[in-house]
Amino acid sequence: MEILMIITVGVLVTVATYLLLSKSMLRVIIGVMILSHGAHLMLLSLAGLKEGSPPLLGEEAASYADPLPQALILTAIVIGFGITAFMLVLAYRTYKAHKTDNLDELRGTKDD
Amino acid sequence: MAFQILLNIALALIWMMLRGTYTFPDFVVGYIIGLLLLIVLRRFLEFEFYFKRVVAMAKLILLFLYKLVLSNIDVIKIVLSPKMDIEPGIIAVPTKLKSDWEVTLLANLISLTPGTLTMNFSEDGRTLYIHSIHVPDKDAAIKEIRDTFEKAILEVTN
Amino acid sequence: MLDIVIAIVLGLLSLSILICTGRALIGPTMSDRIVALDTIGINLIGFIAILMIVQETAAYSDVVLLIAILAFIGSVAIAKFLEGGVVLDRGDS
Amino acid sequence: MTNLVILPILIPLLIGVLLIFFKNHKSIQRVSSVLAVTAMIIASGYLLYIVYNNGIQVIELGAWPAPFGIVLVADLLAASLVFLASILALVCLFFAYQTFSAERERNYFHPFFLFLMLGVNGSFLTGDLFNLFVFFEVMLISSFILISMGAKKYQLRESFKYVVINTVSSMFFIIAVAYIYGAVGTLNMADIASRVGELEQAGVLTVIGVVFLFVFGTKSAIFPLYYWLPHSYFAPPAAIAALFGGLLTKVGVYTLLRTYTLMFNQDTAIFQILLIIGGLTMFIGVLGAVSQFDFKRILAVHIVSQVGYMIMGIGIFTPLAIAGVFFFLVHNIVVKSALFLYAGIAEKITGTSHLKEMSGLLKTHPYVGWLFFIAAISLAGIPPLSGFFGKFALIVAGFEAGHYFVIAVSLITGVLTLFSMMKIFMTSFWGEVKIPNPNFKDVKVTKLILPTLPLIFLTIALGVAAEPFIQFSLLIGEQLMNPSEYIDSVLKE
Amino acid sequence: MKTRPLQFQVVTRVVAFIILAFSVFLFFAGHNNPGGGFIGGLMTAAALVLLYLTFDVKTIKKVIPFDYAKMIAAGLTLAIVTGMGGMVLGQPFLSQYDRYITFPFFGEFHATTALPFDLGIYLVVVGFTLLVILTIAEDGS
Amino acid sequence: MSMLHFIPLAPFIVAIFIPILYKAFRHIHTGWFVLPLPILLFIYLIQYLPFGGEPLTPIMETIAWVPSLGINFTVYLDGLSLLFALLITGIGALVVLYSIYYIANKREEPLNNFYVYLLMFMGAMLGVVLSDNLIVLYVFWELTSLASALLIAYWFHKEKSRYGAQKSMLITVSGGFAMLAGFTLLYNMTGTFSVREIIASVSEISTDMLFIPAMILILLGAFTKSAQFPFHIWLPDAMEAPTPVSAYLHSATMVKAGIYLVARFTPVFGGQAEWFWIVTSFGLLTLLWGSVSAVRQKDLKGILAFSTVSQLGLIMSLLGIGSAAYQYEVIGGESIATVAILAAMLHLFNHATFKGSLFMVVGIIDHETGTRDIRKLGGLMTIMPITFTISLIGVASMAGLPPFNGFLSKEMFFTGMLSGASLDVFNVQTLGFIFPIVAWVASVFTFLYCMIMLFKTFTGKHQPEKLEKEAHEAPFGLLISPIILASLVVLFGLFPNLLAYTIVDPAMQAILPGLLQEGEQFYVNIYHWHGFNAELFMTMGVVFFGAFLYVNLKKVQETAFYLGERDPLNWFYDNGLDGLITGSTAVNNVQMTGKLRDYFTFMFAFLILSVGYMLIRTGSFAFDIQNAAMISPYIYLVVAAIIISTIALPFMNNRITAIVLVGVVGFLIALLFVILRAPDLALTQLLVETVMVVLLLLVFYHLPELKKEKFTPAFNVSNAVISIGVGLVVTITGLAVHAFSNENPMSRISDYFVENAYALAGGNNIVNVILVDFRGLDTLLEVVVLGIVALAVVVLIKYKAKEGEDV
Amino acid sequence: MSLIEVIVSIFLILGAFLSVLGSIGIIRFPDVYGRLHAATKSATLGVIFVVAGVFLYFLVVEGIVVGKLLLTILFVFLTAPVAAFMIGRSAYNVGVKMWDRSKQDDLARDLEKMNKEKPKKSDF
Ligand code: NA
Ligand code: NA
Repeated sequence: MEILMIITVGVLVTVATYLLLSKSMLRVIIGVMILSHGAHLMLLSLAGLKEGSPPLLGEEAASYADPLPQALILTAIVIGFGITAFMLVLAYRTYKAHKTDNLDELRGTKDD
Repeated sequence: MAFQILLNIALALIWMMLRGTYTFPDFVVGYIIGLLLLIVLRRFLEFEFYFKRVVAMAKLILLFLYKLVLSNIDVIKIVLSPKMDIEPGIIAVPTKLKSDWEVTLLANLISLTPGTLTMNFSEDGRTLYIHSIHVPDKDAAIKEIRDTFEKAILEVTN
Repeated sequence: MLDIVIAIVLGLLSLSILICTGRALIGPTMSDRIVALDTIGINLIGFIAILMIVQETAAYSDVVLLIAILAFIGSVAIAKFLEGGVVLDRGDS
Repeated sequence: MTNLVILPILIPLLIGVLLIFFKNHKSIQRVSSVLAVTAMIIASGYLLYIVYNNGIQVIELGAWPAPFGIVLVADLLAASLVFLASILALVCLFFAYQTFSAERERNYFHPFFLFLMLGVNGSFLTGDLFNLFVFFEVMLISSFILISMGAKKYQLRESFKYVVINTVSSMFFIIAVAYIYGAVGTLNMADIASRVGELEQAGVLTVIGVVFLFVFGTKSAIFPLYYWLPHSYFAPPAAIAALFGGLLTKVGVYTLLRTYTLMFNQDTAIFQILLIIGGLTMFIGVLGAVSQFDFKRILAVHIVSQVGYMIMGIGIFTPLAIAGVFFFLVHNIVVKSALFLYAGIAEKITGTSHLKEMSGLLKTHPYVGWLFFIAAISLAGIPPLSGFFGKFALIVAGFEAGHYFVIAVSLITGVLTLFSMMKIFMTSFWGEVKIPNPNFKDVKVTKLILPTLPLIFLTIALGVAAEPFIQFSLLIGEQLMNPSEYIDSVLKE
Repeated sequence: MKTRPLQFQVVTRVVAFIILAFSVFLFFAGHNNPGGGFIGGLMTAAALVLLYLTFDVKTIKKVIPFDYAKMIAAGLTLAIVTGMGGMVLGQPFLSQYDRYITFPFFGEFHATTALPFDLGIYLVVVGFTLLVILTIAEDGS
Repeated sequence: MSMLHFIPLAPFIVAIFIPILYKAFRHIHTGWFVLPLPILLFIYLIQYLPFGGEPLTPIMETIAWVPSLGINFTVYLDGLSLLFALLITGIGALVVLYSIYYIANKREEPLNNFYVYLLMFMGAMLGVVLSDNLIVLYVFWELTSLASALLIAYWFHKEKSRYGAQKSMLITVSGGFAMLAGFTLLYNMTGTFSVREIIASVSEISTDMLFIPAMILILLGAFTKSAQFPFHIWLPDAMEAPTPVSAYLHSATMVKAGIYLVARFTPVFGGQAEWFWIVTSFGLLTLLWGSVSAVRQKDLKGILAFSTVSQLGLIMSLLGIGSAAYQYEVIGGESIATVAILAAMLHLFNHATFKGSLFMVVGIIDHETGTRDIRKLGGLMTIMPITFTISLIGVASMAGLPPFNGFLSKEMFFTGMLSGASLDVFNVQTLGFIFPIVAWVASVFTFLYCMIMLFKTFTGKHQPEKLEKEAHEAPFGLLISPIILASLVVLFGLFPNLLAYTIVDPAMQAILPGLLQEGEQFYVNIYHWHGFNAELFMTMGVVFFGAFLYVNLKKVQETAFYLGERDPLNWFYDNGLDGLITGSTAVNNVQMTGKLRDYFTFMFAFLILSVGYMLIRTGSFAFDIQNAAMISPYIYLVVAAIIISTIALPFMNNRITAIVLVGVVGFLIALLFVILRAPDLALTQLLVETVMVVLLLLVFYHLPELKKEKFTPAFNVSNAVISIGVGLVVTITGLAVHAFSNENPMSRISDYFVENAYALAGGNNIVNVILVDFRGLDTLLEVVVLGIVALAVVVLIKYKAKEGEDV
Repeated sequence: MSLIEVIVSIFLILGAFLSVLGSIGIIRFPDVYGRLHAATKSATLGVIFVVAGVFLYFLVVEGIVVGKLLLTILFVFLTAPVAAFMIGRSAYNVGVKMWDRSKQDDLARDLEKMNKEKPKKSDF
């Protein structure tokens, strides 16, 4: 199971990287989002995916899934959410100011 | 006002369902929460309600279920038929129903039943535009709706 | 016995999701994609509900309801967006 | 004082939040900010005093024992950096008051500023790897908005790149945390260190160490991960640029310092990589500075070069080298910020930051000129200013460890640094008087200079009276090279 | 001719209540079941977003006249002050206290400082989501 | 702190008050406030001279400065440092006096700056010669460079001044850095920065691998400072400085710091063949190049500059040859090599006197006529008789004519070269014969430029129309200093032995310690008449051929070497700087393209290479399927769906489709969270994803449709390679960590949470308990992030700064 | 296998079957409006069956009343038609063409009529 997940992470990271290398701001942002999925999944997988109940003590199970990475991922998701939101707005403002979403055209000129 | 109380009770019940415990304290907590929500959003509640037509409602539900089964069989037939031998179209259906609630109920029911799908409303909300999957005869289709759902709803509300 | 049924049902639901994914990818119009997406959401509800039986926990009931809610909001939002790009009307014009 | 360690974090947090309520009250915002930062200085100064006398201070947040809860750890390094950061914050704040429009202050500048300090101080103090990620994010998001607020075309364009690159690096931070947690099952840095110690030279740990190099290397702007820096640090006003240029990359360097002295200190291969990167960073960075003809740009690119020295010092990895890194770090925080402030003053006077459009400032504004000059030659490592001793300690340590080549590179870099600093002085301060801003005489320079004076004082004091600071740095070098003290204080063994 | 999404508007009124109730539930369920301040807050935000989707921004502003920036500040203040509670007693920042309080009629209630802390988070999340969405929406084109 | 410490610090202390005095007493020339200091210091230093014939006992005083790094402010006064200190203060006093009349007290003259720089230089230079600690020496060394640059650019509105300042600074500071490295290497070998202690441990370190590198690095410092070939190019451009500065720094003192350093280190490196050859040959080369180049100059100061270069080379070469003394026994204070050191010290002193006076004279000419161009000058002999007389004395001394002091040291220089050629160590027999030849040729050219200087200025036709001012004799104040120096030239020419045991012998003892028995002195007897020896014939030849060349000056100056106006070596400097800027711009342009894609390419390449390298190096590849949990088939389906929809993303050319697909991936990840038993995560992911889609839609309505990206095939390949590379590196490391953790199972801190969530924190949802309790700080900060973002969005959208606002 | 398991199984299979059929409809119908029919009816009913089955399972086998499942059913009933309505309406407004064999379009007729009666404001 872990191996399957780690390979999935690999695919996510690969595609994310590919998107990060593109010209369009939207694609880049999507790349960041996909990369964050990969990162979260990696954290979950490497913590060990032992068979067990969700980490709810009410379930009174013999074993529980590792709750710590879940908490960490939750924090990471929230932070990623915030940052991505900011990035979106920044892209939006940048587009409005520059009239392009093509990063190749956002290189900047010598004189500014 | 009556509806608001009813809605409040309904919210309390929903609360209990959410909690998965069905005790009186839970009901009271749910009722209080519902009350708070209603206070916050009271401006939406510009409607009235008549609680007496329960029987009519039951009839309506039965009708609906019946139609639902029929509609599904209908769709299945079309979906699985090798050739799609249908003539779709949009028809305008004026309704006698008065409140937005009734019209909405009608629209929902229409959408969930055979071959028809509410697609739009006129500005006054009293004409429904319905996409029908197979309209060989437009007037028959309109009549069908009027005789079944609209009538049943009118029975509930009047 | 129930295990087998569940396996079959999960398979069927997966198949259903897969078909819808196909439509979501083919399009051709945006509306088609939203229809497909909405349906995927609806199927997902069933899928997770069944996982509750598999993992013998009621903990996912929240997830089930949540997906129903979000699928609705999502579909409506995209539909509104399609119409004019204005997801939220300002109400002052 | 159980909670002393958290005060440098709590003060800016609480005041920053409360100031959101007072969006439109400029004087309340100003007074509160100054009070908050002053309180930070007092708290961190006292903390440093306590740490110096009583040893490493640890707070277990929520009273949960380490390594389970989050701990904040103040050792000499962390405490002194927090102290310094707070001082710098006050300087920049006063400078900002002289240069900022009311409009900017009304747009939550003060909360953002305080949150940035919260992130910086937290990054220095935390003893938990994931918590470090979180503090980083607080710091980054504050920096994102501070750098882009105003929304000029240039700002937006460069901020976008800045944000994306740093965010991607943060994602790899999570991946790196995943690796570490997967390998050793803990997040507490002291606990990681002790567990890594038990495992002895496991190759995987070294690999993870390199992943961290990518992450922290991006934050600290090493070659070839520095691309986000030069253009984006050009964007914000001087007070912000000074704070960023002085402080932010140093947080990255701090983490590298912490990481490689505490956790990944076993495999020398990493240190070789650090040496190579250090050399490349300082050289490529200074080439950037050589090629530019803009006041702020030269300073911005130059940050990279200076980071290279520090990376080299970590790569040398002896107590003296680490002491040198610390001294250099402190020096650089002081001097770099000062330089950015002078760039701001020059821009305020002339209305431009392009070197070729202004000249003769030494004639019209001799004090600005000479203060800049002191900072500039200090940056170039001319004795007896602070820039010399950090570099000197690194050279001695580097030769002792036999790293002749990289030291040679560092000396050549020193020459080029001098060249680029002289370029500014020659073309803008010397020469016939030429100032594009016709009203330059109305600019009240004294008020602008005043906040910078503490920094100039520091760079002179750190050089002329170097001994106590050097002793202190050596103490830090010893403390970092013997992490058992840190580990024992945290894990209470 | 103008058309009107009548069905949508009417159903939303009902559905919004369900969602809001659900969000409150999720918030309280947090400590023992999936949920908590963050999830509850987002759910509330989702319900509000649905209202904004259905009706126009101006109408909703009349109904829910919140200053979301202040809501965020209030949430943060609440969370921080809760965390500081223990400091008065010489405990480290963020030390928690909990106690079982028996109310007449309602029965035992588990009062814990985690609750106000979580409430702070809830407020921030709601404020965040709506402030961001509304700010962008209002900017328009 | 002793009085000796006070000597180098005193000028700095005075300098602090100069700006105040300048402001307070505008009508008084600031120089008057400065003048007493060098005089007092000079008088104070004089008393250390061994007038009674008793050998000078070195004095050493220490105060700790940065003892942790081995840096102590140790003042060491021996013959060598005393000689230099006297020059610095003595000439310093004269220069200050001269400057008072040279630079008028006018409103636009920033005299405060001038004297602050000058005092800074004086202190620094005294520091250099009085420091025993190498780092302290270095500190002062760099300060002299700094002061020099500032003085050169005193009139900084002039382009040439700035150029000269930059050039001198770059070259001398670079040399300083090299020297610092050399010092540090010595420290590495000996563990001390004290010259005394290093000399004491020479025998242990001379075989060290780093010994020769240290020597070369230190020589780099000395050569750059003392304008040795090919680093001399800064000195002519330094002539943009006001003439008092040229007289003081660029002829009498600062440029001799390199000489001082070589002399100081002779006891350390003196026994080495490398030292002998490098110092001697660079000295001779400089001597030759300087004298030959001086003939090219049309500017009087230019001639003097190259003359200085040449004379510095002369002294340097003598020190080189003299270093061979360590190979010989010294009998009766004399050996074949010591005479070279003797000559060096004597000439050092003599040069300071005659060159100082000449610079001042040139300053006077410039001051009174408005030009220094020999093509415009002429016939000044009658108009400026006193000036002419001083010039005559100076030039004659420089040309090596009797009875002036220059003649004495010139003769002794020939002696030194001849004896150098006859040494039988270091394979001197192979090339040693060149030494006297070069010396002689250089002397011929020296004679030539001396004639040019004197005759082109003072004889010939006076052309007032070419001058900016009407020429007349200088005011008396301006003449005092050159007269004093010229008198010294005459005095020491006639009575050279006044210097012998007071100045020269103590200096020699400092340069060659350990060669003498206790109580012995070097044999120093300086006299004019040596008999008809080789030296005398050489001098006669110089005069003859020099005169011959002057007669044929036109032809000489038409040779290829003289066609260019500037020293050909400047080409390397100028093009080097241009190349540096072009090159660094090129390097910069390759990387700082402004394209995010390029940045990421570099960054990811680094990631792949570094992590990949470390994976291979540590052999960490591992793949462990043993402990893997069982996988149900539907999980494969979900994973397949995730992978397919993810891979489809880059191919989406419709923004809405792309956004929707992002939502799909997010929902599927949430599903995976359900499967992996993380309900809280699933809920969060779902909610976040939905809000995110709404945000994306809100924002991207305004952004244009996605375009199919057109890259060149090469780019496509590189993008693909980098993406796959990053994916692989991340995956392989993940797998390795997984396998590692199975092999080395460690307890996880989360066990504690499972055990204590309810007991200690009263919650059943462990994840939530961790969030609000065990790791409450994370959560608090995470919402802080959200709060900041929300405010940031508001600011970003609503606040637009005006142009030029908020610097 | 107990009776309840059989009943649950029937619910589940029926639901899954309907879901698949709905999806097939989404693929097979020629235009978006037709596909909406399939989605709103079959898929919705399908999922309701599945959730009801799961509800029954927990109710009887585990003895838990998972009210949220009932709430889900209610919610889907309420919102599925609305979602379909919104999608259809927007598709029409955007101008997504109906299948070429469609006969009738009253909406287009009415829209045109109204527009003729009330000239646009901008014409004034
Ligand atoms: Na300029
Ligand atoms: Na002439």
